[in-house]
Amino acid sequence: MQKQPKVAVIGGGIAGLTAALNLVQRGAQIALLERESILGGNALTVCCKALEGKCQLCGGCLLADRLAAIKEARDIAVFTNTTVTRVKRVGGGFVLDLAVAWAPDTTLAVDAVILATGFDHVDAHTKGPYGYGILPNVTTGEEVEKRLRQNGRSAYESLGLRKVAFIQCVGSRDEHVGRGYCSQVCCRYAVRLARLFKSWYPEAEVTIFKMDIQTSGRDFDPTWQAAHKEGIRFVAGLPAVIRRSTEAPGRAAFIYDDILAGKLAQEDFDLIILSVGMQPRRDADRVADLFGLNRDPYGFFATNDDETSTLIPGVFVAGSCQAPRSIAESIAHAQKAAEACYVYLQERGS
Amino acid sequence: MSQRINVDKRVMVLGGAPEAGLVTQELLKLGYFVHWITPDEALPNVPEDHPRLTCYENCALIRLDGHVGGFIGRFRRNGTELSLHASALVVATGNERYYPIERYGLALSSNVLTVPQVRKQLEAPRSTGAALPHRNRRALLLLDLNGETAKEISAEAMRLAIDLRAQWHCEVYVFYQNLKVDTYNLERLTRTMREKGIVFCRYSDPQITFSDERISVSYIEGTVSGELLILPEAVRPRTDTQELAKVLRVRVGEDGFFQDINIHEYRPGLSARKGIFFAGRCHMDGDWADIQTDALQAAANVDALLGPGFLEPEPIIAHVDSTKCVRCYTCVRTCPHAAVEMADYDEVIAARVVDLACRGCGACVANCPVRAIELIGQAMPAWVQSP
Amino acid sequence: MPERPKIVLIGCAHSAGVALEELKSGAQRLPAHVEWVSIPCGGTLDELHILRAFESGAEQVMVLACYDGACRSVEGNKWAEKRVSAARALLEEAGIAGWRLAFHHIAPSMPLDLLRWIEEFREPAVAQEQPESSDREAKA
Amino acid sequence: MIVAKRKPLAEIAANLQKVNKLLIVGCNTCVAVCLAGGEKEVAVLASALRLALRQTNPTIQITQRCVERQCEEEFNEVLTEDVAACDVVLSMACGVGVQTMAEQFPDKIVYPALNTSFMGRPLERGVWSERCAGCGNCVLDKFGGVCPIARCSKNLLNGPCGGSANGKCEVDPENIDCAWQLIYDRLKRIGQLDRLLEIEPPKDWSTSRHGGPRKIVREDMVL
Repeated sequence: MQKQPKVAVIGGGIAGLTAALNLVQRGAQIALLERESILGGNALTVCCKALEGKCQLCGGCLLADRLAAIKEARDIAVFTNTTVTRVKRVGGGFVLDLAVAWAPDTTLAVDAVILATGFDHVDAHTKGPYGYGILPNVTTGEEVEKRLRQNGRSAYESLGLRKVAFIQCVGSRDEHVGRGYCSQVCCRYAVRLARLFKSWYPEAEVTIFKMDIQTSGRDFDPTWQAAHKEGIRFVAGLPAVIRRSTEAPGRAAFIYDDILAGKLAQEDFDLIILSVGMQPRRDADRVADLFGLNRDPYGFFATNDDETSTLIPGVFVAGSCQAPRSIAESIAHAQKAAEACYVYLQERGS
Repeated sequence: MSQRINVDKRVMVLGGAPEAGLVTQELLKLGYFVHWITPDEALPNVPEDHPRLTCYENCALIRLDGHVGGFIGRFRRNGTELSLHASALVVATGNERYYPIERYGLALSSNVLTVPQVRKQLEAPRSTGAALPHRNRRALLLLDLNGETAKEISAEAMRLAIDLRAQWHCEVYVFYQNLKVDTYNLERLTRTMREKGIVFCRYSDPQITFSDERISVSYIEGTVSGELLILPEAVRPRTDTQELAKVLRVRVGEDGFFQDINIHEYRPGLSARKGIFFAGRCHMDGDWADIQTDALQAAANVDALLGPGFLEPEPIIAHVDSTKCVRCYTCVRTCPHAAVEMADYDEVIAARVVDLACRGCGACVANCPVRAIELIGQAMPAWVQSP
Repeated sequence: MPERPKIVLIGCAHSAGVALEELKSGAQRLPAHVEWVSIPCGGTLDELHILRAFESGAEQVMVLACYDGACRSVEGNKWAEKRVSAARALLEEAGIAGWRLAFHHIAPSMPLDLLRWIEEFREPAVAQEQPESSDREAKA
Repeated sequence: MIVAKRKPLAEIAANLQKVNKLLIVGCNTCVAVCLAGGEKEVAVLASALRLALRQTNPTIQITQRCVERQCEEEFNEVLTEDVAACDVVLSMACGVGVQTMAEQFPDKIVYPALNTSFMGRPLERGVWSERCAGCGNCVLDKFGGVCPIARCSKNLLNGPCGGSANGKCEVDPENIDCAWQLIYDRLKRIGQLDRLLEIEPPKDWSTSRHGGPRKIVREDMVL
């Protein structure tokens, strides 16, 4: 029998878990490395957005299955609180030096590596004029998800919401800040959250300020149509500055250019949600250096045309460390990366 | 422990879409035997003389027997029937493109063309002169008319706009409501378009008027007229989807495309029935990169199932007591995974849950009128049995 | 402290079960008066489970299943909902108030909602004093 | 098959207020298949009755049984001891089964738990529709396999009445198809529309209920 190949999967988010599970089902031995103390990554903070008994397909709960499966899987060694400090190429494989809290000087010899280090949410502080961190009514999509995940519907109960605004493309589609790409997930979560708020507070006015709503994906068009029917307002136009309202000091206000109406308008809001996008993880440069990978102009790991293999044979990337991806898309991409990795191991083994 | 069943590394790939070719090639790479079958005339990009590949064109599935690990497909081909065996099945039949005349309300003519029509003229051999009229024209590309334009089609239209601008020196105006940029490089593509001098015009309620040889489109800030109006096509499920779904005993969603078991954004590719997978456009909407990803993950899914060379039942599965069964068919009609069938036991005909196909959801157990089915591996508190 | 009436929770292991695990692993605990019955999918639920729970002394039964479109067996949650309606009809015919049987959709990420539902699960007269807590999805 | 439905719980419970020992007997033939009286329904009914009677008759003891076919005495013989030990038999069979029990155990009180409705077939899981009225003189050959007796609200034999609209019957346009529309469509499909030119004489109902309770004797099977 062929010897069991060993693969290090770096990152225990949805992509890493998916790739690990796929490879282990196909007979590989996996070391799953996670820098945090628990597995799950960014998907852990995704709240359930089900509406009137119907799933809105955000994919948040796809994590649970995988976490449960990892627990039961044989041949997956999970290293939490672990980072890679050095990578050596030995033979056809790699030796990784690990910084593990509970086991110093650990090294790991593997035949291949899958990087699934994920993304960071764009820091809304960097969008200074939006007053995030200064105005109490300005929050981010990431924060809303977290609060809903923690407290469920009661999270915003006490605010007496009458007017809610979502501001799209905060830190996305903006070449000036080095992010000339669409983060792909923000329109989806904003529309889903908007519908959720609207269903909880039907009296409230919910508005989405946008450039272009991204309606692709088989499920999304109906969702978007439903949002229109439910009375969610879409305005083509983004504010430049958000400030405290002069009329109602408890609220925040901004002037926006309503492109379709062809005029400037000003409005007050109780809650302004900045739909922050995705950016490369803060340690992406360090990880790229460790493995000798290139990064693309925006800082995501550069790959060959197949989007999963890299210039370094045996190093593959999965999920949103390669480009912004939703949960379902990260799963698909991680499966693809596992596939590429497996074919590589097969070809090398034979 | 439980009964392992050895399975062949043999897969049927159904459909002649390009993604079916990707799945096939990937499976061949992994050492699988592949039957690649399409009801259509021809298959795209068939690898030549591969010892583990057999191709069947003009071949329609009429019946599917068996279950994961041992499907038997019965096909009709040129008036004769043939049977093929496989352990798993990948459906990659693709979608259908059409010109949505009812949605657009515009008839095609010599100066109202679809994106593929223009593309075809541009790519026609030089000698035909088909592309010549397009030189130095003013072209109006109208996206999102009375509904959303799908991502893949949008991206194709945008690439056409660039070619018209860059190679044929057209003035190109792109009218849109929601520009599709949610694929990693699409935003960059729109940047390129702007750099090349393509004009973007956002509209909300466009007026399209025809006079002489010119077509005018109004948008928020004004009206533009040009010599050529280009419209993207739309996609819909293939007409044989319902029929095929019935034979395969898998589900079709409300929109008429194949339905994944977990409809979270339609990407994982597992059907409700074990051993049947969906790949590509027959179950998803995305651009070509997404479709490639989906095709390869389908191959990864197949290999995760069959790679070990054996299958074993899940820890919790339903089991029918054939002596109690009254053959009411409730379980057969209920099972969401098509794992129950009427079977010939040695002495009686009764329902049988196919161990390997069962996902242990218990719907048959709860619905059985004579309590002939139990969920093996599932413990309930004592009070459920006797109060 | 007086003993609280027994609540039986019957729920899908994929959603309610995961939420419950998360509760247990955190600072929160499942209150002692709650008995948890895990089923592999909402489809497994039988009216009989509910009736027998009441027979065996439960004061309240809460059924938890996935949201529409999130069931791993396509429609197990719908089966569960149907079973709950059927059981509720029988219970009401038998003189047991329908509110004693609740049905909620749940996702794995909703442990605190689950805890809240358990806390709020009491006679409607009491619940009506807190109008904010009337988001119960159980249909009468 | 025979299609039946459980009676309201209150109606069943009303007869059981003073009963100490109750025997519920299901039947594994027609009523099991139409999900009304199989083992599962027996268990559900037993449980629901215990709950319904917990105030007024809390000591009731309920025994649950199911037989293969309650309308055959031989199948019911296994019940002899159980029947002897109980005060009342609650039959979850069709009306035929209930009467078989009553005839077979003449000293015992036997109550029905189901309303026996019709002879029909399942259209889909959980939906049954009437197909045969048991008139004793089958005319399906003349009507393309669609029975005007069982499926026309008025039992009309010579074409539809004025209440047929859009293929539906005026008695309940939501749920009842006009049998004559079905007959016409079917005859057209099989190329027998000319059969409709024949005038049907008034039907002789003596083979049906009008001739009193019926009995069939097959002479060669009776010695």
